Amino acid sequence: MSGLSRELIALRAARELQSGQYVNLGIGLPTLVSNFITDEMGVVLHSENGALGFGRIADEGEMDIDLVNASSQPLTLKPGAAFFDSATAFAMIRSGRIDVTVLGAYQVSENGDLANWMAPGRKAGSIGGSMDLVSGTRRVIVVMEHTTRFGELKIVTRCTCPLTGYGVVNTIVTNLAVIEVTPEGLLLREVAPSVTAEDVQAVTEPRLLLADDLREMQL
Amino acid sequence: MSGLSRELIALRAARELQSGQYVNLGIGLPTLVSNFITDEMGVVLHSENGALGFGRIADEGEMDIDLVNASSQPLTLKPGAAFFDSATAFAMIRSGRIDVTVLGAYQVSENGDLANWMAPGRKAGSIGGSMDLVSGTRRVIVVMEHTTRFGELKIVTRCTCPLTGYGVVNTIVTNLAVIEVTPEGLLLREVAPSVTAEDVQAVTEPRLLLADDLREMQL
Amino acid sequence: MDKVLVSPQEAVKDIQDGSTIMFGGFGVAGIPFALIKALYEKGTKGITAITNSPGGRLEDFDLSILFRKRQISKVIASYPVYAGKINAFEELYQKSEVELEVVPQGTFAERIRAGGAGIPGFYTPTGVGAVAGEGKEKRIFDDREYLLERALRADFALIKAYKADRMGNLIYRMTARNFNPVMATAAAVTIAEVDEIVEVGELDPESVVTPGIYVSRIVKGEKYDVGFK
Amino acid sequence: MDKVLVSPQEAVKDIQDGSTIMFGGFGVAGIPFALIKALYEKGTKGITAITNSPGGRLEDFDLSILFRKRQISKVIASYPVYAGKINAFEELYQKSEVELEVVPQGTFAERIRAGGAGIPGFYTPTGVGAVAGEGKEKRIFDDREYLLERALRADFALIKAYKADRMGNLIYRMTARNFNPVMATAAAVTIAEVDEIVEVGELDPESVVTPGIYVSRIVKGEKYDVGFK
Repeated sequence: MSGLSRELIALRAARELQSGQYVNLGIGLPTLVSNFITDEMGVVLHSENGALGFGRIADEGEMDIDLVNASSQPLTLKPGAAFFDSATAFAMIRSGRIDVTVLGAYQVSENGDLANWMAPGRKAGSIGGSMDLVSGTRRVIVVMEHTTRFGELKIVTRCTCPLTGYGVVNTIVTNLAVIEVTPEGLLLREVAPSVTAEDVQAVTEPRLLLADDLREMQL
Repeated sequence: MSGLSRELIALRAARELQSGQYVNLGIGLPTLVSNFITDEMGVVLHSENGALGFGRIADEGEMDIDLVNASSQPLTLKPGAAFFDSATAFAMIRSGRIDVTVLGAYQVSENGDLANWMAPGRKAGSIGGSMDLVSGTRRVIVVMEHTTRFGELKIVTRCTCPLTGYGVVNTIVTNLAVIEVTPEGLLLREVAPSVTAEDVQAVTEPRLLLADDLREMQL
Repeated sequence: MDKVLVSPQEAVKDIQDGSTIMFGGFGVAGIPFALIKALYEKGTKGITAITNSPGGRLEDFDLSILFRKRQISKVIASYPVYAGKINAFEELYQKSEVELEVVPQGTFAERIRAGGAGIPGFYTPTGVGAVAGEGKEKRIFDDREYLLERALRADFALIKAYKADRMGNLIYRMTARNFNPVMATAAAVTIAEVDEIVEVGELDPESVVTPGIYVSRIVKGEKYDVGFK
Repeated sequence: MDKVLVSPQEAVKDIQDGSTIMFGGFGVAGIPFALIKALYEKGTKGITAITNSPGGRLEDFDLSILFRKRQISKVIASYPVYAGKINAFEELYQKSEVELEVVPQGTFAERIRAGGAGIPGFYTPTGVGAVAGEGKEKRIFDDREYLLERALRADFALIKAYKADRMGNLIYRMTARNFNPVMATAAAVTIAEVDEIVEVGELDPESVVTPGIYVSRIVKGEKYDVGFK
């Protein structure tokens, strides 16, 4: 039961985005989402290192060290892009101009707490832009593998890693499921193909609520 | 005893400026100073409405409504100019990047208090950029007529108009004299041609100290 | 994503009585004349106007027309009155028909910038010991006294730019830039009046001053002969 | 007014032991490689480094070389370590040979911006309830909780731009802009390494990102083949 590939997790997360939205993609898996945003979607991507309007990750021959995302991956640009400095990039975030952010996570808790900056057991961590993003953005989508590669649970009753923000996550997209954080608890909305609700619950610490229209992901 | 014309006051004030300095000119008489700054002086003029590197006031045929100083007078530009917004213009001022500001005044007191925003007897006043300028600029030069056109004294023991800043003025250039504000009091450094120290004292409320090298202005 | 509307009238049609509105411009430069005229025609009343200088230099085109029609009930400004001339604002102010909060210009700019940057308050040295500091909370950092100032935000920002692309990216022209870029960031709805609208991709991404994320509506203004001389 | 110096060595020659230095750049883009190398050669020690990410992606060229030579004793950063790799900073940090203050990136940028804008402190919502807010002074504005944050300033800022004119006006290239413009404003002495120096008048005044007032010294960097892929 491995569920979706990283690419398919990114594709499923991209489906959450709507026309006219300004969207920030975090470091790691979230950057893959940019490969599934078509021009027709009318979504504008924001990068905290100072760009609006970038496209997919650049191919080998297009790379320019001066055009990268926050993960230092080479970018492509779309028409209508704009560059600005880091203070401006975060002024946009803090003031609520970013509609959606897609972030990775070490742990997400039952009430939407997010821990994504300090890896378990490491002495130092990198906060980066994630604390500003969860504080300022209207909707926070977490994309991640449902468990660690050692099988440890990542969707937990209470985070044990240092928090990035409390009660900030709206939606979790994993290789196994799409889960909504609601005032009543975690609501299982979709399961990956050939994955059951029981399979998801088995690797999720808190009790999952089942959506009335629980269904298989359309990819 | 009328002393210098407005143009000559501006010329004398321009002589206070040194190569490499960034200088802001206030509204009114101070803007005339820009006509006496030659390219050789190496002075860069700053305007709080968002320009660095402007030149003299524009002639009739050169006027453009989009290129004006803080007094809405049409400007000319020098090579190496830059435009920016108002928040940036004042970030420069508050952080001490402006070396000298030349301002007008209703009153200046013995200890360098400046009153230049609320005219006597008027219900409303315009603060404009002057409070930021006196707070952030290294050297404040006041240029003004020595008295009002009704003969009221403007260099006073204590200001009666609302203050722009306390203890902020360094130098006063008038139609009659150049006066330095020192910890000991007002020091008369220069008198206008055919004006005596006694003449200046007669229209100055606080007692003036006389500089050891008191001399006639060189224009 | 096309933010271009057909007319200034359409752009201001939902500006209700009692709205707080930022108006760009400084003296004569960078004023959204067409949007002001449309707001005059619409007749919105009880406006709180946040603007550096509430008109008077071009009194048939600037905010003076809104004061004469008594559409503005409060002004937050840095340079409300001029030497040697009574403007339409001051005529009402002398009769106590409009409120005034006068703010040092740098503090005014920074309060708007904070409003657009998600910063609710900040400390500034400007105004300490002067009338602008009276009644303000003071605090000492590193032996120097500062005042606490609060952010300014508005329901609408009416700004003037030189060119826009259809996504709302803006560039300005010389000192007509002034307060327009900061006001663009600090309102729920920013409406930009521009001289020229270009297609997406025609503005250099390095030279965009206001990214489109800040702009909700774009209208092309007319060319005004305001008699500047 | 000509701020161009002949070499990176000359530009850093007065950077004393114990200096606080801001270093521009983010990941791989906008890093002043030539100035870092000159500082490495000079051997200045006891540096407090204020930088978004203290190197590791291009470890033979970025700040990693200063850590390996133990020139840096304290780091204020937002992104000090990477997933799946131990950088030169972290090697020292694990041995407690360097201090670290880790700051949310937006707060980091805003503290530097404040330092360059004469603002000693400001309030931000970022970090409330998280570890970044621990021990910080809190305050409520309009029913929401905020943290008080202090400005950052430095003795020197070592930044990277694309082009400079001789008066110090700067433009940048794409996302190599990042922290360079704000750091340029927040140091007593700002040193800009650029790809190209042009004559005064060659840069468009509308497109200047860092006005020359912020820049003390300019040097032309070499072209580095850092092996980015």
